[in-house]
Amino acid sequence: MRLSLKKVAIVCLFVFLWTSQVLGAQPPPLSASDLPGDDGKAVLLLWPRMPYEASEVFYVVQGAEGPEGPFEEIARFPSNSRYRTERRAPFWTWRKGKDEHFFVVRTIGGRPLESGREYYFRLGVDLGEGPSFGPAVSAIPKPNWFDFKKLNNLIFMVLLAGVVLWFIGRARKKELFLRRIPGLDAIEEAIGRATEMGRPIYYLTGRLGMSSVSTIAATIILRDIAKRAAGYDAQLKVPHTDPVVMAVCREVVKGAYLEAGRPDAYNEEINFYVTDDQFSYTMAVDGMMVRERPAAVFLMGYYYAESLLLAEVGASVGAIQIAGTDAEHQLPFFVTACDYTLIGEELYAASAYLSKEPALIGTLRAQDVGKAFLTAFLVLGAIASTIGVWAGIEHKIDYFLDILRDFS
Amino acid sequence: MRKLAEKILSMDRRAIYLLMASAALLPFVTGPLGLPSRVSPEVKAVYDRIESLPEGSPFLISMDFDPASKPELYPMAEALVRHAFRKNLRVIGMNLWVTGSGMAEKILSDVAEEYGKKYGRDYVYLGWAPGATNVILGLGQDIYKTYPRDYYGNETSGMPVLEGVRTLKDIPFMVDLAAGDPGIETWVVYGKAKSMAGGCTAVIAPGMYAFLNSGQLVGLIGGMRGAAEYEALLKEMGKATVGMDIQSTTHVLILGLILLSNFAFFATRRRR
Amino acid sequence: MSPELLGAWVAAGLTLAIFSFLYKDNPFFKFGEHLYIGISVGYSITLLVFNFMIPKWWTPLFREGRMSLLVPTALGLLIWTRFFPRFSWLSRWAFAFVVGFGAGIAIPRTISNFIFRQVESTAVPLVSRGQQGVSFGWGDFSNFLIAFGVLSVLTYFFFSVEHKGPIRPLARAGVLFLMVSFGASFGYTVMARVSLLFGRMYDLVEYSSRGYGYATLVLLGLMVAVFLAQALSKKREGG
Amino acid sequence: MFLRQYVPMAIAFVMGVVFAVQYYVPHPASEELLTTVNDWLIVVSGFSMVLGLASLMGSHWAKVRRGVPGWGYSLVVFLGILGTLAVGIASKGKMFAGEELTLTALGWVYDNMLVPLQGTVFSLLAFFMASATFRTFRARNLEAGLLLTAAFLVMLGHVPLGEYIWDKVLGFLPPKADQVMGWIMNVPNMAAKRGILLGVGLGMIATSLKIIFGIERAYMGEGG
Repeated sequence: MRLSLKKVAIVCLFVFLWTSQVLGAQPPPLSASDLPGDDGKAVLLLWPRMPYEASEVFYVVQGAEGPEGPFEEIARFPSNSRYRTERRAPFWTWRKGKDEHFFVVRTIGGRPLESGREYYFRLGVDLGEGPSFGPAVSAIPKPNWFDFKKLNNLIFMVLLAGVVLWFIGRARKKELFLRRIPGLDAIEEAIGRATEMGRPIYYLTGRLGMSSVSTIAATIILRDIAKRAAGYDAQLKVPHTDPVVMAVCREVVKGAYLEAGRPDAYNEEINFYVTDDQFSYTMAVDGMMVRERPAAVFLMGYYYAESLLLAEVGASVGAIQIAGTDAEHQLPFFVTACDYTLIGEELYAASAYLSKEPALIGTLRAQDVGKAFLTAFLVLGAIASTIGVWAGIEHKIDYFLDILRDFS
Repeated sequence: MRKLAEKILSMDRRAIYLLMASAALLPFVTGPLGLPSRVSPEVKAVYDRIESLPEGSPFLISMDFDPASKPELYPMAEALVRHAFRKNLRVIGMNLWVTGSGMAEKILSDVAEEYGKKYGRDYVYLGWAPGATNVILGLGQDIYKTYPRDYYGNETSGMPVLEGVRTLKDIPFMVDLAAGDPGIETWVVYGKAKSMAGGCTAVIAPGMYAFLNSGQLVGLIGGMRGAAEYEALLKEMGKATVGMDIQSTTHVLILGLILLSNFAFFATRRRR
Repeated sequence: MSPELLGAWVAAGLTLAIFSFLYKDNPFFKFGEHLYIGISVGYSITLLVFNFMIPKWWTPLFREGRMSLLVPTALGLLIWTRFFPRFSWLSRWAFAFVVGFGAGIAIPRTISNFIFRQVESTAVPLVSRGQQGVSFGWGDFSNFLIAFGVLSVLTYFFFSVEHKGPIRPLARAGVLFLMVSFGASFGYTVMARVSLLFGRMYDLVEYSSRGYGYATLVLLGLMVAVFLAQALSKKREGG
Repeated sequence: MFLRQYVPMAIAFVMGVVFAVQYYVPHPASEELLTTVNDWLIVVSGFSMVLGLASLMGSHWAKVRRGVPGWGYSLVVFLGILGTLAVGIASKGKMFAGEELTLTALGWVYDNMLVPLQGTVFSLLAFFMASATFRTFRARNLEAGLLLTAAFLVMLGHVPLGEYIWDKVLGFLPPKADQVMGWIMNVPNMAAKRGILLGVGLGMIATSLKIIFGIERAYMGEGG
């Protein structure tokens, strides 16, 4: 083996350069400042990336309550970690990158930082033989009046508020379009059939009181059905479980019969009280349905476990059943036992459609705008993040995805 | 054939009730079936999270249910508290459903007695308070203002079990056991828990998967099956494991009924 | 009779009284159900007094003199004006306070947890990058299905345009996703209901043992006898 | 009009705006405000609970007084309330007493009356469910068929006996019953629930906004 002096010299030079750089590793310059957007109990430390960083080389962060110390160790971590990219923060408050390290100090020696007090910090580099420290720097944590990380949340709220108010205002001026709900088309058919067969129509408003949105929707739909029933001269029956709802429904049905030009056909007994007890009510209504074999049954409003008992009996007597509820747990029963089911929000939409109430229609339109926006964002977001992975530019896609991310 | 099918379809509902009662009583007659349930990743995640907590960490368990869901959530709560005591965690119990207070108290004191844990040092029962949303919000601000006194009327500040705990943020892990509203969703929206898992009745479990997928819940124990899986992980066969036998017989009965009614339905329809 | 034994008889009797509803609606059931309402209200009042009114209101306000509690006390009294129809409009002030606060705290937290967190975990990459480069596996397919499902369900609940053209198949897919989820919910619900049944059956079986004086069996026999006698007398009347 | 209508609307507006904005303000003063008002509201909730309980008692009392059919059952309700209250006061609202942790009278009522009654009322649903399933769960169209299939698979994967049957009958398939169930729950079910959740979330925000701006006034009660 021939070893030229020149080669040895070059190797020696490299070894020397490497060791001098590592052994003489100077800690990077540290900067300390108040962490923005908090309650004033944290300090943000930043320092640049150094060439000697590796998983065996450690950074040590120390803090003290006075310039002279005593300095206490706060954290110790591999020097190739805690780059700016690793912090979950939106692009509008935080620059991501691997050129700088960060550390958020909240306690020194287990004691939480207090706002308005000056604290001192220093950074050390440890190559395995104990750390060597740079000079200490200081910062005073201060409370802030706005958390910019939540800016997107605030903007979303303000925009949504604007959209809701704007659409309600517009709905007051002119009629806004709402699509027809398929279940509503079936109403006509069901009432027609009941008239033909000479059997009654049952209408149930659910088990909640007038304070519930679903009960209100149910009374609005009742108005429409009562009007048609009056026109066809069909027999309507509304068994009740809440006296207040019954009182409201009496007014609603009376008004509907008047509107249909059939005040003579109106009868106080269309709405009648059964009992407020859940299962007794259900059994009583089931008994009536078995005896009278209604041709159509409407189950609108909020239901609990009685839903399956009611829908089951209605189906077994061969009635056309149309249900509408926002009680998610009861939907499976309605869907399987009824001919049409208004699912969740469809119930509200149906009531808005029938009542033409500007506040209802406007809200529905505003929510649609919200849904359209979310839908568009979802599509673009999924495509963008797929491209991001494909092309290896995930961090660039974050500029887009951050818009609807939660940073609280 | 068609007649038979029609007869089947118009079977009296009380006949089905009788079948159901028989299926439910069957395991009491035959003895345990001894079939194991496989552990799902959702339940394992809760178990692993508790395993990973260092000894002495505070652990909050909110038992938001009432006697109507006792068979599902009582064994679940017992299993979780047992696990926490085994790991020597400091257990903080509370509840938001007024009629569940008695059960929550019983679970904590029974399991604590079993493990020789001392009240005030190893565990505390904060009890029930009205205004669920406000209670949860309040815990995120200051536990001692929301619960100045525990269930037994002792002052909470200065209790060794609560040392170092000022808000929910100081509690590394919590589990909410819920039978409805207020429950997991309320905790997700208003709580500032660092890390949280849910246990719930089977009725609401399917809706919780959205929070599980987004990481707002680290794990989910659903219904009696979930409780039985947790008992299996603890290697402690409790009431949920016993109950799975009834689940087996009744589920198979209902599956059979579905098949039967659909066959009968299509048999009668085809002829028409 | 020891309290425990008496307890077993009472519990078995009440359980059977409620179960008798499966035969038909009857006085035993009605008694049990109303007793249940009464006890749960009584229990709630007891807890309200001993776990709330005394330790968190009376003692701090009147014994320790925490004057800041006067504000909620005033609000609470305003709510109680509902008991007096002439002044009940005053309760609106208190309700406005409570409801306004609730609406205010709900908005940003709902945005953060029901909207942002959900959107973020749906808009995820539909391919994954591994050692062999970019691939499309089962997990990615599931992610695709999730994104598509969320999208189509949102489309189904869209009321501003008719379900025509390209929206129609999307809304239709939304319905199918909803159906699968309703089916899954149903499957889970069966388990919940059976669990409750197990709880009651377990106790009934336990109470039918000798140690409890065969409570379940005796009470069940009595109840059946009553129903039989009733049915017979009805028959006689009718015949 | 001013006191009955505008004052409450103004209160709701101010409270709503202040506490919506509070979320974005991390300053200790803002946190202190939230803590204080929130504490008040816990006390207020206690007062409003009395309202709910009292109205329930009132409706039963009215039945007893008027002697409507079945008034005897309303008397049973009162019996339950008064009896429980009496033992509750005697037991100071606790389930257990003394060093030995013996069951108090309240604990006895809770364990032997409330727990079985409530548990049984809800366990009736197991029976109703079985019969409803039998009578209505038919694959009459694609939607119902899909619902049924999902329910069937979830139920099968949910119980040990179901898993056992799957292993015996469909054991040659790579996924096990519990894995199929897990996938249904985590993927299609989750997607639908999330879609619903987004809609519900928007609805909740819209309702809250309407309360703040005085468009939604149902909380004011009748005539509001």
